[in-house]
Amino acid sequence: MQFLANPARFLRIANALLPWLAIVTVALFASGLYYAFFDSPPDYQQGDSVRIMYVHVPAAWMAMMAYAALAVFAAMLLVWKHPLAEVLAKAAAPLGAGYTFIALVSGSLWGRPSWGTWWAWGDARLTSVLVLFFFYLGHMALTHAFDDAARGAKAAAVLALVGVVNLPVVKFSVDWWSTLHQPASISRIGASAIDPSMLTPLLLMAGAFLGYFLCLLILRARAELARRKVRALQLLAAEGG
Amino acid sequence: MGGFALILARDLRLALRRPTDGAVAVAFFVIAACLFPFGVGADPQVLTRIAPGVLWATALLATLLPLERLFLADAEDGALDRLALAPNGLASLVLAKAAAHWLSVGLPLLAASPVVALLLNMNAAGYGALLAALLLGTPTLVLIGAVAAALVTGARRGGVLLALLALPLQLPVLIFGVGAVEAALVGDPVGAYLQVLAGLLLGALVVTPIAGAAALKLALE
Amino acid sequence: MGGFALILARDLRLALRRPTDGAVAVAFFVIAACLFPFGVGADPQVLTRIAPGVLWATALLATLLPLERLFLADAEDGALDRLALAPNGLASLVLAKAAAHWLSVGLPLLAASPVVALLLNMNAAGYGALLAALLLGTPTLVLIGAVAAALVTGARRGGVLLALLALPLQLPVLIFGVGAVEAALVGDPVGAYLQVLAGLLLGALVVTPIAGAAALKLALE
Amino acid sequence: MSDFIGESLTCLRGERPVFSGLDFTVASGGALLLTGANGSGKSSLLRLMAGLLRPAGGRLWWDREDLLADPDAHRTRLAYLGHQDAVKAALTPREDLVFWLRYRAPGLNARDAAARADEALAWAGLAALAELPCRVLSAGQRRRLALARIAFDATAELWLLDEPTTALDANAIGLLSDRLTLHRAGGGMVVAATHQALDLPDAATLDLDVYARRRSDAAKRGLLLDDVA
Amino acid sequence: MSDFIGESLTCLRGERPVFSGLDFTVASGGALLLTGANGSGKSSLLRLMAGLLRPAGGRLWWDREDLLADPDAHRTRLAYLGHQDAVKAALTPREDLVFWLRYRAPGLNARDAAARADEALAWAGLAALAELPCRVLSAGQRRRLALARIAFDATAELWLLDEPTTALDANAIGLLSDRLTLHRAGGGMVVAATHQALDLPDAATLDLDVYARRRSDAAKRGLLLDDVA
Ligand code: HEM
Ligand SMILES: Nc1ncnc2c1ncn2[C@@H]1O[C@H](COP(=O)(O)OP(=O)(O)OP(=O)(O)O)[C@@H](O)[C@H]1O
Ligand SMILES: Nc1ncnc2c1ncn2[C@@H]1O[C@H](COP(=O)(O)OP(=O)(O)OP(=O)(O)O)[C@@H](O)[C@H]1O
Ligand SMILES: [Mg+2]
Ligand SMILES: [Mg+2]
Repeated sequence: MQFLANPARFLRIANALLPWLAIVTVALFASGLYYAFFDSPPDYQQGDSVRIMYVHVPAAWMAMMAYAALAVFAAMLLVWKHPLAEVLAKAAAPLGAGYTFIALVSGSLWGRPSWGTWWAWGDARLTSVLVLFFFYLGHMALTHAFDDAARGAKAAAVLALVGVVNLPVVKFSVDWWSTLHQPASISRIGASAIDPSMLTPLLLMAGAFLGYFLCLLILRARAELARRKVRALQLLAAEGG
Repeated sequence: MGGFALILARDLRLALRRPTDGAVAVAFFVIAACLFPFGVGADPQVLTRIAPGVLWATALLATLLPLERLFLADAEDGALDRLALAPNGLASLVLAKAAAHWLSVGLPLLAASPVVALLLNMNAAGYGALLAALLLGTPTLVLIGAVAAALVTGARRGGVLLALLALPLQLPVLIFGVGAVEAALVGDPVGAYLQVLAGLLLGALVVTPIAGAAALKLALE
Repeated sequence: MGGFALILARDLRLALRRPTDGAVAVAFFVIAACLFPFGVGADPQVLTRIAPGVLWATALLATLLPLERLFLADAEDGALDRLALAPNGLASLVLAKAAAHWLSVGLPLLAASPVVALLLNMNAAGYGALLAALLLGTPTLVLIGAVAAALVTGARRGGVLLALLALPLQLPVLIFGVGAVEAALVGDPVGAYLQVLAGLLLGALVVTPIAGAAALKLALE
Repeated sequence: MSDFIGESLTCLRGERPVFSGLDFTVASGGALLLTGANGSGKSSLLRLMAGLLRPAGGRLWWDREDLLADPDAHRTRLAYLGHQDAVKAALTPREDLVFWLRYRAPGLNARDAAARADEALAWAGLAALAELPCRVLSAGQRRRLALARIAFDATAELWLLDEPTTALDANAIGLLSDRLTLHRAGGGMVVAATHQALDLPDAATLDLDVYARRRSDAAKRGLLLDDVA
Repeated sequence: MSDFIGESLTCLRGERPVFSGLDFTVASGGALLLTGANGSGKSSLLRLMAGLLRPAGGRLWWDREDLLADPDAHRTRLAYLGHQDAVKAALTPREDLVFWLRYRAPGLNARDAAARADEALAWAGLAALAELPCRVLSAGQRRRLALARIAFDATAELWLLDEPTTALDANAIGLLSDRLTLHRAGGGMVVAATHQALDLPDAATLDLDVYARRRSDAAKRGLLLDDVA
């Protein structure tokens, strides 16, 4: 970790990584989408609407994973004062928010056919994900709420850490409370209870979503670093020095 | 007398003397409830049905709204600097202010709630559970709100932010609070709900002072 | 450009930048609405039934709450003295501040109301009436609130007073506002209601600036 | 040649007598320096002069005309600087100046106001900070801003300054006194309360401590007033 | 015999460099006077010394010990007076003093605190106003109150005063400098930022304008920091 402290080094590594990541991501997307739409069976109960799963589930997983990453960055910033954490957190939050939004929308689109309702207030899984979404929004808002960018980043980091309590709720709400939402069948500890023909595309899509996340993370971090350099130079000019 | 008690006493005094947001909160709570019969139309069934929800929602808002100025007032007139520059840690400052806020807003709210319940002709069976739930719930709401308030002190759009940051964390309290009351109304045992609320309160008591202190340190920079 | 427009522009700027009570109000409006489903429970019938009432009650509170600081902020930092020491009369000051408040709170509220109506799954038939009623009603609410705010600026315990002074005067707006929406929902004509609301607004436009100016003069002493 | 006269003024603050039987005269081009211990009533007197406080006794004349007869006219002709700077943390110095300049002189159009504001910012040495929120201003920079509003207020004939030099550095004080001289040369009047030496050439001085001893009988009068009101 | 040392300090405010490479030393019984134009960084430096700001570069030592190592100890040993008086309009001067005295010295019991507060009120000449809400205090009276808190703070070894003389009359300034001498005689340290002459016998002077020209390289450093953070 620490050896990435210097942004210059980070940038060098990131730039080297980016093209390969991009290629892999595209490949995963292509194959994943192919399987999802053409080479996987419709569900015996749900028919073709099951295909929403290939978007919904990976998105949901990424929503949680991105938040975990955000929390790690926050800790790096507050505890170890890791210089890059600020940039990475700022870059990651909107991506996580995006995935959460997709999970929510795809979920409620899926809910209509399978539960007969778009949204169920009071369903623990749904609510907790909505809360997760709020945390992302709060993080983004707080980051930009101060004239002093550093202050905003730190404040947002505190929030991110506080919000960690919500992650287990999202994950285990289905086990803790009786929800409309089905419990983990794939990401279950031990054997996964889902047909391989559905598992393959699902995992491919998951990989694609992950790759996409990493690519954008790098791109956004790079842009942020550039922005900072520019602002610093402007200030330098303003000081007339 | 430690810093905690001192700040508590001071803030309570101020709350009693200043154009107090706390008092608004209570007024707001009662008024909000009075408004619903007008709005909803006095149909008793409906009122009874929605009473617990309305009670908790308005209570939550009533505690949340005045919180924006919890630290802002002291930050603006320079008192926050001095409060931070004392042997007593920031954590105790957060706790003290939260406590003062709860005593000046939460308690009156509690006292007012039976009246409000009456206005919303809530079934008498729910009163006990309502009071117990509010007693356990409102402190948690305030503690969570205090952290949010510390985070947004000095922020450009503190108000909305506060709501945005606090509510996600406060939702569970609301849900279990309402759950308790409704359970009581249909005659189910409320113990489980109250236990959860108590658990939330304990958790908040442990976590929020730390988080709040961290947030305040930033506000001082 | 006269003093009116200048203050209007200035206050709007501030509303957009400052930790703005106005923004809270809107967040509050939306969130309050989000809360009710949690509280009341998701039963769509009930929600639909109470939607207009909840909407108006929350809207009223959302406009009323931030009003306490309408003049207080300027009084505290000495700006009110300077604002009063200008050729422009105090009446235009009151109007301008009320207008700014409505634009920064009332309008967003209006914009948010369809969303809120949706969350409360209000029947689509009511939307038109709701918007029209809010459009005519909220300015009146703000104008009345502004006078109350001016009155409490000098006085100590502002908050409660404000609510107590303003609400009785504001109730008619609430009643006719809800009336309009419910009439629309059951398919009755809403014209009469809207006319009353318009009448109330005109009356307020005439009376409140004068009353507000008188109140402010006292606050300056 | 206008003049501003106060006659046997009595001031009560919250029923507490501050001074009574106080007289003063300022002619155009003239200056009056208010001195006195803390709490002697300098700020109160300035607020009386500004019409922000109502005298409990005595009269205020402008060109032999009772001020209370036409308060609006008086408002237009005076600029008041209080202890507080009335600087909004969220606005930038330029926005602040443009607003106050135009608010004081309704005729002024946006462009002229902007130009004048730039002039004022340069004068106050805030040009570099013109676009930052006032939150970041240092104490002296805030005071400079508050002064700039008045220094470039074309319409004000009477300047009422309550401790204008607070938080100002030597340089700024110099700028201020130049501005004061200019204003007086143009026939303007200046009334300033200050504890620091502020060089106002041939300014009359009014020491409010003198009136302290008159307070007691003012108290009686206050009582009387109290009975009546 | 303790001493307070700052070593090549850099201060950024909102990413804007204020000063850099600043050194200072204060020994017990000593005094340091901060001078400089508005915006030169006096208040910022005082906040650094108080630990309210974190230096962007350099170190602060107390008795050869890094301050950041044990911030609590530092908090206890210093008293800070900012530009603002932090006077709550609703509290009375006595309440204000009792609170702050006890808040600073947790050991102090209510009776002693009250006695000490009366002493302080007498010193500040506020005895007559002790029971009125601070809302009614004049600017100078507020400042006196804010100073009294520090002047009678037994625990503070290091006084950090940001323009203590603001709004004070000659009399009050006299009282203050007596108090300062007393404090220093007792081995206390004083760091004061001021534009007015404040008589601190044989006090070292630190002129912050000197560091203005060093800003540019601070800016570069700022850029560097930016790069890393
Ligand atoms: C807005 C509504 C919904 C939300 C917010 C939501 C949220 C989530 C989340 C967060 C996960 C990840 C859980 C984990 O990894 O353990 C998930 C997984 C899943 N969701 Fe949903 N969901 C919604 C609706 C639905 C619907 C309607 C269905 C289908 C009936 C569905 C089926 C699934 C499945 C099969 C998984 C994978 C579970 C596993 O094996 O891990 N979801 N959903
Ligand atoms: N939060 C901030 N963001 C950006 N710049 C800031 C901030 N706070 C202060 N500054 C700038 O830092 C500089 C130093 O401010 P400081 O208050 O220390 O000056 P000062 O020497 O105390 O001035 P004065 O004599 O007026 O009190 C000022 O130019 C100010 O504009
Ligand atoms: N609202 C009030 N009610 C009661 N007394 C008041 C009120 N306002 C001011 N006073 C008292 O009136 C007296 C004069 O106040 P004023 O502010 O005019 O004094 P000043 O000469 O400006 O003092 P300073 O030099 O400190 O600014 C003070 O003793 C103050 O306590
Ligand atoms: Mg004064
Ligand atoms: Mg300063």
